[in-house]
Amino acid sequence: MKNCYEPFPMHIDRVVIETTDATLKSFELTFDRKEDREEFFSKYNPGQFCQLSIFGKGEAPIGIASAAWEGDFVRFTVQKMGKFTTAIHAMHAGDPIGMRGPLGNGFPLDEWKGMNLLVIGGGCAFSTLYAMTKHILHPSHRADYAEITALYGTRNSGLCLYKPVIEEWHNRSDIEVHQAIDIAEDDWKYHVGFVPAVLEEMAPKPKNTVAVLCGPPVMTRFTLPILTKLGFPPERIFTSLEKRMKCGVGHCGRCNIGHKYVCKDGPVFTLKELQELPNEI
Amino acid sequence: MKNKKPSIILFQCQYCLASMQDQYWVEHELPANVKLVKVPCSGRIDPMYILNAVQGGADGIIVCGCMPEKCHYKEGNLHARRTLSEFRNFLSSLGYPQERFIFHWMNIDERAVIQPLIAEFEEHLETLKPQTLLKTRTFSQEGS
Amino acid sequence: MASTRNIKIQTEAKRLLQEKAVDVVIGFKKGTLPYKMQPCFIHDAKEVEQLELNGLCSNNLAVYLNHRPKGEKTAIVVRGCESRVVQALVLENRHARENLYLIGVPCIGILDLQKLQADEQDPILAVEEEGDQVRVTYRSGEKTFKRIEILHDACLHCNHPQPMHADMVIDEPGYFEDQPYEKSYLDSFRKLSIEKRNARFKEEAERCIRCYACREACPMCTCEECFVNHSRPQWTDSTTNPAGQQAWHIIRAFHQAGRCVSCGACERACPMNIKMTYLTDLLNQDIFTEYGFEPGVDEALLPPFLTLGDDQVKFTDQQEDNHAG
Amino acid sequence: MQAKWISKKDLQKLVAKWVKKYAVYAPVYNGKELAFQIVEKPAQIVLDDYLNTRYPAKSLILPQSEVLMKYDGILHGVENAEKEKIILGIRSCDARAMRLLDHALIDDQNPDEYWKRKRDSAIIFTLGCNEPEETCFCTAVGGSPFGTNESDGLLIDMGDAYCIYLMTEKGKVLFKDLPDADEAQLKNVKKMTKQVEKDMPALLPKQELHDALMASFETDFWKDVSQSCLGCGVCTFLCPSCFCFDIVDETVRKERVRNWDTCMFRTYSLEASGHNPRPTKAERTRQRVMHKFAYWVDLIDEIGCTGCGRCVKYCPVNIDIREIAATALQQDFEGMKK
Repeated sequence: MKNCYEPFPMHIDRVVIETTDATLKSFELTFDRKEDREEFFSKYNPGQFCQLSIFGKGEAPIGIASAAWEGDFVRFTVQKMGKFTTAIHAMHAGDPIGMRGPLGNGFPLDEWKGMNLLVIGGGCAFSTLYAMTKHILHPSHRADYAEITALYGTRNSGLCLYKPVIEEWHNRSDIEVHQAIDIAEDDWKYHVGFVPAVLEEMAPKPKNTVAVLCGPPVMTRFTLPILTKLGFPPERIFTSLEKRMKCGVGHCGRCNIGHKYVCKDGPVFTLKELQELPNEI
Repeated sequence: MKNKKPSIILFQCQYCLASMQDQYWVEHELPANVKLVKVPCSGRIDPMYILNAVQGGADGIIVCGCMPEKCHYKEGNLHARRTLSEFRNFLSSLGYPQERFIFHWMNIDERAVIQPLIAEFEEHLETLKPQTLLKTRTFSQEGS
Repeated sequence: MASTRNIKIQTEAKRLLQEKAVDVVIGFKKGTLPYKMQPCFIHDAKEVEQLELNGLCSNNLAVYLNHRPKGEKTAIVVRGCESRVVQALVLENRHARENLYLIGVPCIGILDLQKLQADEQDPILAVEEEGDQVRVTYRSGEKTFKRIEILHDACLHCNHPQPMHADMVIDEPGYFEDQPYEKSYLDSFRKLSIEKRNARFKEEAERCIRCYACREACPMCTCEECFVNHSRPQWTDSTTNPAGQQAWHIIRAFHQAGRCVSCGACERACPMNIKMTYLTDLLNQDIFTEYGFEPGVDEALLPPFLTLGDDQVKFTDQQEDNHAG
Repeated sequence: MQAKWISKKDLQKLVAKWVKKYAVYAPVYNGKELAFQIVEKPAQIVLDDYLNTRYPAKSLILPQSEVLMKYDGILHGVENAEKEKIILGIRSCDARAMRLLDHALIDDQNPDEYWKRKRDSAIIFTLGCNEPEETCFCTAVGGSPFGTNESDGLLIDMGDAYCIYLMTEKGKVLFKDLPDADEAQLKNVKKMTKQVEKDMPALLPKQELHDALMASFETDFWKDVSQSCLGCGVCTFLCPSCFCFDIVDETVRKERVRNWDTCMFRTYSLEASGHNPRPTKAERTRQRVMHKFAYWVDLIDEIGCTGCGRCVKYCPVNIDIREIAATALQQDFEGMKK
C-alpha cells in the first residue's frame, strides 16, 4: 500500500497570471513518473482537490482546475494568501513541486446524467467548477446532460479567471453563460450586481435541474436562500467547502464538521447533508 | 577537526560602520568562520536571533551597534543594550558564558577597529572549547 | 462552615452585584476534585455563596481579565500576586483600571500539589485546612502537614503576599508579611558550575510536551500571537525536540523579564511538573539589581524594557570612560 | 477465551525471557514519574499499586513527534523497521483508546502506514484495575476496568498471582506453557471484578447524551462551560484517544514531521484567509467534548472518551468532562436556543 503522506514528485510546466492584480495564478503541473500519472488519472473526478507540497513551506489543499481530457497535466489556480501560497506564487515553470491526490469525493457527475445543470461560481472558487464544466463540455460527455447554464461573478472584470475560454463559451450554443461584476465598468457587456441578485433576475427553472454552487462564504450564505426560494430542493443543491487541512485523508482531525471530514467525505456536499450537520462553517 | 576555527556570528547595524574600507571588509572579506547578519539597527536584534545562533552552535557572538546618541533611529542602540545585555546574563546562567557574547559600540571616527576586534575575539574563543551546552542543531550555517 | 474570610468575600461580592457596581465577580469555587478549585464567574448576587478562597486556589485569576468582553465592569478577588499583575497590565495599557474592582485578600499561600502528592499513585481523598495545619486524607491514610511544608515554592519566596492597589482589602490575616525583595533561593543555582546549571535547565525543559499550559495560565502572556505559533518566519521548531523545547523555555521566560510577578501559576499548571519560575526569577533578580524594579509594585514606574530611563546619559558616560581608559 | 494462572515471580521470569526477543514496554519509574519505557530488567516494572501513567500510552504507537518523510530534492517516506513490541500493564481505558485510534487512522482508502506498522508489531497486555482512581469513569463511557475486547490479553492481579485472559493468538503464544486457571480461581476473579465494577460510575445514556449535545450546539451552554478554560493543550495531549496531529517541515533537519496538535489551540483551525470556524474557546471546547461524546457515536456508535480521567485530573482549572456531560443531560437546550 502506498504511503498516503508521500507526495508525487512533479514539475511546474506553465504558469499563467490569471487576474490583472496578479493575486491569482494558474499552475500546470506535470508528473515526473509515469505510474503516478496513471494512478492520478485513474482516480480523478472533477471537484476533487490535491495537497500541493513545497518542502519547507508545508502543504496546502487546492482544487483541481483542469479536466482530464485537457492533457497530461493538472492545473491549479492559487490565490496568494498565506505562507504556502506566497511561496508557490514565487515559483516558475520548471520548478519542482510535490502533489498528493486526487483527494475528496468530487462532483457526482454520474448521478446528474440527463439533468440540467446550473453552475454558480464566485471569485477564485470557480476553479473546480471550471474543471467540471470543461469535463462536461467535451464531446464525449456533453450528450449525457441536458441544458447547462453558468453564472460566474467576480468583483471586477479584471478578476475573472480563464478569460479566453469563458469568452469562447459565450459563443457556444451548448452552454448559456452569464457573467456578473459588482460595480459597473465601461465596456462591460454582461450583468452588473451581486451573484444572488443576478440569479434571482435570471430565475432559472428548478425542474430536473441540479444547482452547483462554489464561492466565498458571503456569496454562499446569500445565494442559498435564493435557490431555495426559486424552488430548488436541498438535495439538488451542491456546494464545495473549504477548511484548514493538513493530512487531506481524514486522519489529522481538523477539517471536521460534526462527524464528517471535509477532506474525506467532502469537499462536495449537498445542502441537505449540510443541514443535517452542526452549523460550523 | 582540531584546527577548526571557532564560528562567530557578527550582528552588524547597517549604519554604524562609517568607513568605506571597513564596510567593504565586513561585507566581502570576512574570514570564512565569521558570518555576518546585517540588521537595520542593533535595536532590531531580537533575542530569538541570538538564541538561534547559539542553538546553531555559534562559538561566539558579536553585536555591533552605534555609539550613544548616534543611533539612526534615535534610541535603538539603547534598547539593544538593555535587552541584549540582560539576555546575555540570562544565557550565561543557562550555559552560554558571557565571554562568548560581546558588544561593540562603534564610533564615527573609528577606522580599522573591527578587524583586530574580531581577530582578538577569535583568539580568545580558541582558548575555550567549542560551545556545546546550548547547541542543539547540527548544521554549520544557520538562519536568523 | 464557611470561614470568616470567605464570608467577607461573599458579602463584598454580593454588595457589588446588588448595587450593580460590577457586572461580574471573578473568584474561586469548589471544584469537582477534593484537591482542586475552579475559577468561577459570578453574575448574580444569589450565587455569591459559591465564592471561596483557600490554599488550593492554584490559578492566577488575573489571567481571565485578558479574555473578558470589552467595557465589562469586573470585580476580581486578588491575592498579592494577582494584584501586582493587574497593576502591571494596567501600566502596559492592557486594561482600564476604572473598569476593575479589586477585592484584595491577604494571601494565605497556595499549596503545592506536587508536595501534597509526593506519591502520585496514592490519590488524595480530602484536604482540610485549619489555620497552620493542613490535613490530607490519602487512600493509604491520613497525614497532617504544617502549611509551610507544603506551600508552593513561589509562595515561599514571595515577598508581597499582601494585595496592593486594591479597592478594598478583606480584614483577615494573611499567612505572610511583606518582605524586602530577595530571591536567595537562586544563590544555590547561581553558584553551580555552568555545566551543572545547563544540565539542570535541560533536565527540566526537555520534559516539555509543548501543551503551552504555562503560557495560557500566565496572566502576563498577553500576546495575540505567540512567537512559537508564528509561521512567517518560523522562529523555532514546533516539535518536541531539544531545540524547540529549550527555545520555548528561554524565550518565554525572557518575554517575562521585568514583567513576571513570580506567582508560579505556570508551574502549577504544568502537567509535567516542570520547574520554570526560577527562569523568570533569575531575570527579575538581575533587573532588580540593575534597575531596582519590581513588577506591579510601583503605580507609575514603567518596566525597564518599556522605557529607557536615563540610559542616553549613562551610556554616553560609560563609553567616554572606556575611551579615556 | 483462554484463562491462565501465573505467579508474580513467574511473570518476572517470563518477562526476562521476552526482553531478549522483544522490545518490552511497561510502567517504569523514571526518576520523576511513572512512564511506559523499554524494560531492561523485569524488576523495574511497576505493576502493583499503580493507577496509571500520566503520559498516555498512545505515545508508544503515535509518538508526540514522528518523522514522516525525509527530503533530498523530493520527499521520501521513512520506513523504520519496527522490532516487535510487547506493551505490558497498560490500563484497559488506554487499550480501548488504541482500538478507537485504529478506526480513526486506518480507513480502507488511505491507511496511515506509520500507525499501522507500529500497531501491527505490538502485542498489548492490559492490566485490570482492582482499585480504580476517583477520577476514573471507564464504566460510564462503555468500558470496564477489566475490559477484555481491547487487547491481546488481560492480566488481573489476584494477590500473589495474575489471572490472564488471552483473547488473541498473538497473546496465547506468549503464555502457552502456563497452566490454565481452575474453576475456583476463576470464580474468585469474577467475584472480585464484579465488586470493583459495581462501585464505578453508572453508564451514561449514549444516545440521549448525543442528542442533548447536538441540541446544545448553538446555545450559550458552551460559553459558560468554557469560561474558565485557559486554552492550553493539557486535556488533549494527555488524552489517550485524541489523535489530531499537525504536519510541519523542519527545514534545518530536512524532515517533514508530524506533531500532536490540539483542537484547543486557536491556530488549529485558523485558515490562511484569517477565517476561523472555531474562533473562541467556546467553539473549541465544544469541539473537544462533542467529538468524544457525539461525533464518535455517529461514526461507530461508541463514545470516544475512554474514561481514564487524565483531563479531569490534570486540567489546570479543573474543567471536568464528567460534569459537562452530566449538565448537558439535564439542560433544556430547546429553551436556550437563540
